[in-house]
Amino acid sequence: MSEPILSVRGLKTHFRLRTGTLKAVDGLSFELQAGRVLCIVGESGSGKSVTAQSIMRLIELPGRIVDGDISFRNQDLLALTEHEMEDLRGNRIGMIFQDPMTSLNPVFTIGEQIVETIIAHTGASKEEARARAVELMRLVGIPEPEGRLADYPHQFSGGMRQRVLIAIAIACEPDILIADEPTTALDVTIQAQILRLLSDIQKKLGSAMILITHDLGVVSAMADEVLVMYSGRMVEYGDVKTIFRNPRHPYTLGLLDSIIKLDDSRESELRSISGLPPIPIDPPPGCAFRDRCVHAMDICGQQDPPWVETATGSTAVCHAVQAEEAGGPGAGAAP
Amino acid sequence: MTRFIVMRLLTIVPIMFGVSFFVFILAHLAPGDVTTTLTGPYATEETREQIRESLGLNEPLPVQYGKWLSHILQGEFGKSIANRRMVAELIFPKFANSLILALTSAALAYVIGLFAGIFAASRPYGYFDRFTIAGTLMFGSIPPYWFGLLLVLLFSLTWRWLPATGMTKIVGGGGPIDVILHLILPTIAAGAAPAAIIARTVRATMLEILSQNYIKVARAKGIRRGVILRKHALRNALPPIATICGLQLGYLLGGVLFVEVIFAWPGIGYQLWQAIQARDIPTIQGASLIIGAAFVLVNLAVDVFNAYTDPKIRISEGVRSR
Amino acid sequence: MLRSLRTVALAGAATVAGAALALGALDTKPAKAESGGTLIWSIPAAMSLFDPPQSCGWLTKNATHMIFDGLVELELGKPEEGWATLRPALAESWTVSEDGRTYTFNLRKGVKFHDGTPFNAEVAKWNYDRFSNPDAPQYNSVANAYLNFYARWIESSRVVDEHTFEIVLIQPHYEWLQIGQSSCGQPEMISPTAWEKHGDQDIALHPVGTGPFKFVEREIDVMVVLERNDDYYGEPAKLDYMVYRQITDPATRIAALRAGEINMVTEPTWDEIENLVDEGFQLLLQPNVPSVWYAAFNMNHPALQDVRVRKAINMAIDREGVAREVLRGTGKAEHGMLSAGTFAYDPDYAPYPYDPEGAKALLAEAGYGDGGLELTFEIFDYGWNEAWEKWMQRDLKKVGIDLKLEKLEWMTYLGKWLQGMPETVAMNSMGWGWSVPYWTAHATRCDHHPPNGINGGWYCNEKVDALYQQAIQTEDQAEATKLYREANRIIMEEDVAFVPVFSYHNPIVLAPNVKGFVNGQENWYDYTLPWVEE
Amino acid sequence: MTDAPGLHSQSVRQRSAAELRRENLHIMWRTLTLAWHAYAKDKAAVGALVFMVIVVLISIFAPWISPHDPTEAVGTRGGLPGTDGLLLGGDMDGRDMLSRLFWGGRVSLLIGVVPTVAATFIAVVLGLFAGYVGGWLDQVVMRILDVFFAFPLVLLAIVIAGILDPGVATLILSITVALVPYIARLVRTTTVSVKQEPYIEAARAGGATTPTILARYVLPNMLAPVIVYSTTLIGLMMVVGSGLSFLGLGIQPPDADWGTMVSDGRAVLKRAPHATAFPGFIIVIVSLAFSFIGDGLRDALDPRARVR
Repeated sequence: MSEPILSVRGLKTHFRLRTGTLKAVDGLSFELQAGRVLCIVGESGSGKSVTAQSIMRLIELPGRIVDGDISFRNQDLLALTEHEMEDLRGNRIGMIFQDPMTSLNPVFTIGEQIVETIIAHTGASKEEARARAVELMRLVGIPEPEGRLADYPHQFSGGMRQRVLIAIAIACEPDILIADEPTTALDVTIQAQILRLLSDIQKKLGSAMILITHDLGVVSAMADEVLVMYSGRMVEYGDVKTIFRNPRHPYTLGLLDSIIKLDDSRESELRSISGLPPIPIDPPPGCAFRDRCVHAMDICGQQDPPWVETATGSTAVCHAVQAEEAGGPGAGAAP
Repeated sequence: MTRFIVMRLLTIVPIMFGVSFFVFILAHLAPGDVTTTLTGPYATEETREQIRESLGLNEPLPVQYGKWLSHILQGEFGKSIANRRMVAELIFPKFANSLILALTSAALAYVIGLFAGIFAASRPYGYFDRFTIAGTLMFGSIPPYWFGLLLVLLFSLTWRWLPATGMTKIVGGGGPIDVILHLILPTIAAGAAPAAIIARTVRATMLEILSQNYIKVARAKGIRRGVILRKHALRNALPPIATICGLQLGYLLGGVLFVEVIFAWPGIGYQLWQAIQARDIPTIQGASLIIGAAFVLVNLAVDVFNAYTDPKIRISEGVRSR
Repeated sequence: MLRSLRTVALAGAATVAGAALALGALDTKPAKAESGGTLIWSIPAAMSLFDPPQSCGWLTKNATHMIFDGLVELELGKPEEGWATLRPALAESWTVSEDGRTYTFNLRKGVKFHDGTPFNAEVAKWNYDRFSNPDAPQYNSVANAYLNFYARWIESSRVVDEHTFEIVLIQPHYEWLQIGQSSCGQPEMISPTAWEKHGDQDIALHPVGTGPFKFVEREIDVMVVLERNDDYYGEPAKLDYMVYRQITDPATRIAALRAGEINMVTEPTWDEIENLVDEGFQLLLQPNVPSVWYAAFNMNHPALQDVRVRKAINMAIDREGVAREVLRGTGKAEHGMLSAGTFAYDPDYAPYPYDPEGAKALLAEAGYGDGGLELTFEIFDYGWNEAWEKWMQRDLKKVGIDLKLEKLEWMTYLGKWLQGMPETVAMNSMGWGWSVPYWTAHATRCDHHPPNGINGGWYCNEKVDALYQQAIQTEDQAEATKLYREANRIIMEEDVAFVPVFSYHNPIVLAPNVKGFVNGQENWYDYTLPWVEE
Repeated sequence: MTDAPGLHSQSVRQRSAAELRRENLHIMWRTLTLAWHAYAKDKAAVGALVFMVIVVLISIFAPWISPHDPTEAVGTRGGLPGTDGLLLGGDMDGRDMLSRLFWGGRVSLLIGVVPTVAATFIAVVLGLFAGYVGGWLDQVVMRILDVFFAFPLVLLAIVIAGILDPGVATLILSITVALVPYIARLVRTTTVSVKQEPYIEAARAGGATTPTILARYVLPNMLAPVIVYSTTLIGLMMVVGSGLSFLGLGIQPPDADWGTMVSDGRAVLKRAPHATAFPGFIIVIVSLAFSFIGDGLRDALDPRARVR
């Protein structure tokens, strides 16, 4: 494989709250190849969005990236000045957020908000930027774009707004497109349209994409690689086919069960994950999933789980998987 | 937009009506009787009664109110009972004096409040922010009559830089420069609390707005931090900022009584206070009404401004598209 | 002149256009001789109307008696004399008839009002008719009300010739002429021509008199400016201008004085006096002020019906303590209602030396041995932080009386005060007096119960009334003094109707460059005497 | 924590009133416990609370712990701290500063807290209905408040002080009246914005009645900013109250609150600066404490601030 366009190593993003340190992302590593789609999956609060924002360096106090490195085209993003980073954002890395209703500034016109990005990064004239904006709006499927440049966000529906946001994110044909649950807030019918649009654009531009979602259906449709997160940590990472066919981590397994169950309508084995994920404020050592895990062992509460390169080619972070790979007792995760 | 302004202008009518009504009621409810100063301690009840009669104070309140209102509507404020001056002649110059002080104090409060608030919000929980919070609390809770005196003690008495009282020098004064010199200390004293309040509001509003999604989007677009602050955030913070600024200006226009007392500034607040003390009903009513009107007008201006800056209202008619 | 200056100040500041127009207009000449300058006094409250018979109050009198003259006036330039006596003003001389009823005034010739019109007997009668003759066209019922205490004695007046004016009283009254030297209602002469011109209402805005100062301008609740009348018939004033600047806040007044923005302050607190004197300011005191600060008992109050309680309260007050601690040399303990500014005053009269034990014993006799007596004391908001009333509160607490101070804003207070005390109120406070001893009658006469007078404590003793009646008909002051002292003794020792506490020596603090100022035996001063070196 | 309460609305409809009440109580209790836990982790807020508890205790027990009678002159007038055995010196009448500060807290806290609480209560009711019901009622209520905004407070205070007897009660009443419009406006604005939140719509769609929506969804979401605002007002009100006393409308001698002590001390500013400095300092510290408490409360009451 060629050199990854983005590689994240040991990323830790912590929030120092009055109530303690929230370890929103605590040791995350992955790579993204050009033109590929990486899906990050996990429940709310598992640190997916924080990961995305860490890559963009959008984390604000009291949050801070405390450790790790993020390299984009062999460039250490964490070493860049804020100005250099600003030049990169929206230019080489574009981002789409989950709530289109609140992601547009209500007091500026749609046109102004697209044009602004173009001018900031290309130094184009107003007219050029405007022309480009029209082109972009057409590209993302907004009808009669010329007439709608002067409209304000409140005159747009949710789906249309998300299209505008996509237009903004791809305005400079970025190398990486990060989409943070881009369809969560939309109607189901619109969701499919937007995902198709994203997929089309990603292919057209040849960008790499990080798609954050909790919808495994989306993952199976879009992803090349999958990264499963739980409580700020990676639990499993690998090729989408591998993971879907052969999930190793008990959590991934649970996640997949909950959709497979619908497909199979197998009512015999209702395996949903009981309980709630812990909020990782000053978490104790050990595996965060252990309280909900059917395979929990004593060691899970004592030591952080190890990274295990599984035989199937994925990476799982689990004592049980390690034991299993080593052929020891207590293995029983696989069907 | 025009429709909005017209509608808003129409709401002034009931407000001013309400203000006039309450002013009237309270002025007449106030205990103590103007005839005690008008006739002195040896007057017989007959004489007092006669005076009340001649001033129309014996008529039923609704009749008095009706008469007063119809005079006001004709621009007639009546005559001061206590000193025989025409009320208009008495209060308009005082209001002008208050206006001068209010405008300088408001300007000071706006500049300090806005800059401190924005800067504090741009680096939340930093040193400057903490400093600002402490400062706003302190200036918000310093009794103004003490603060004013402290300023006088330092700047007028110890260092002898600035005059301590009044609006002009009594002997040989009165030029613009003289007035400006006399303005400085009262301006600081009157502007301190509004500055603190504005700073606090601006900071809170900016923090709230900076946590909005569209700010994050703007950052993700690669817009420079300063531009985000100045353009995206500030523009959205304008309505609440304008509202608080308007409120403070209205409060200052009402004559900051304590500052006017401490600096012997001949303003409308002090005039009203004196009129209240003399139970000079026409003056009380006139001064209260002008203060109320100023407040209402400032509020109107703020509302129109906010409507103008809010595309939802501005675009509500006309362009409403597709 | 000055008026234009002030207008320019406003316009200038508002437009920041008209530059230094203002300066130089009031170019006071460099002081060579002992004259000139501008005296600026910070007055603590608003002045009343500038129409003498309709005006009321010490403050206002300070300005009006400079603009206007009466037939006679108080001699306020001789502070060494015990009390202020009358001296000629518009009347060069006067005589009182044998029966004490007819006063004949020989008027000064060639006197002109500030508007140039002459003063004569016709004018004098016109002015007296304005407040005493209901049939006169210029009659003003308010003026009559104010001057009631003076006008009620007048039977008739007439013009004898151009320069002779005669007033006949309904009964002999040897203090009548000096009673007119009160501040609330002033029988001083205004110009009938000005009155014709401006009308009975607006004349107050256009004061035209014959006095040593002319009215320049009055900015309501801000200041009053007078300038010297160079055509004054008497000894002309030395000051060029007299300015009364209203500064309500006591601390601000002192600041303004220190900053040199005013040069005269009255009623400073003891603390400020000591500092100011240290800093080189002049302090003038006047021990013979014709007023006493007192609390009046409500004779209708259930607990106060017992004279022992009233007496005990008088014994429980440490008056010397008030003089020493509250007034700090700016006042003196008083035990009677006769003030030091009157001829009947007895400086040695002290029936109530501080005696808390005696007071306790008396209270025990009256049934309050274990305390439990709760009394309401209505007081008014005044510049010195209610210091002496608080002192009373403390002293009474020591003998088991819980004195509740009820502080009221002045106008509310005045309204209540004039109505007399309801049974729920035990005492109220006041500081007042005239330069004649007859004043006490106003606070004690049976026929002066509200609403017909200011006897708000409902005191009544016909024996006392008879003594007053006799006193005013006695020409010999030594004889009258005996009568007044007897009345005072009955009021204070037999009936115990008041708690006189102290007299205030009207401290005046002046800038070092104010010269020749005299703190006369009144609450208003003779501004023709001082000058300001500049 | 972040899931909207509206998600529960489906089931709300089917419960009986009693169950609902019980459930409400339970939710309230749980919210309170959670809030307290969140609050307890904020050191500054806890410190401020402890400080205020001490201040309140001192005020309550002032009669027993004051070294001297606060109305009795026990030292030199304006004596500096340390003289005459007085820790904080004497005031301009020679009364013990320390004892007066102890006693002054009673009145100061009263005129700071009571009007604020009362006005908040009234304003919440007014603002909530105006903001939620909207339309005609909203217009009327807000315009009436506008009238009060435009109104000189002093006039109001004098009239109230004249009709009633002057004193602390009067002071409290006039400040309360003056405060209502300010808080009501905030309540109304917040209510209007909360009203537009999707979970309100969901609750309404789920058949929840207006009182339920107001009590269960609008009120809790609106309360946090209002409580924070009100808490910061307390310090300010202690000053406003003293201002009215300064005008002769409030506290009756020889009682004093801290603000009046500052005002009275002006007379001896040069000789005895401590007479104004100590009470002034206390006012600032107490307002600071209230502000910290307000911050802590916001964090505790606002779930977003708690977890974000």
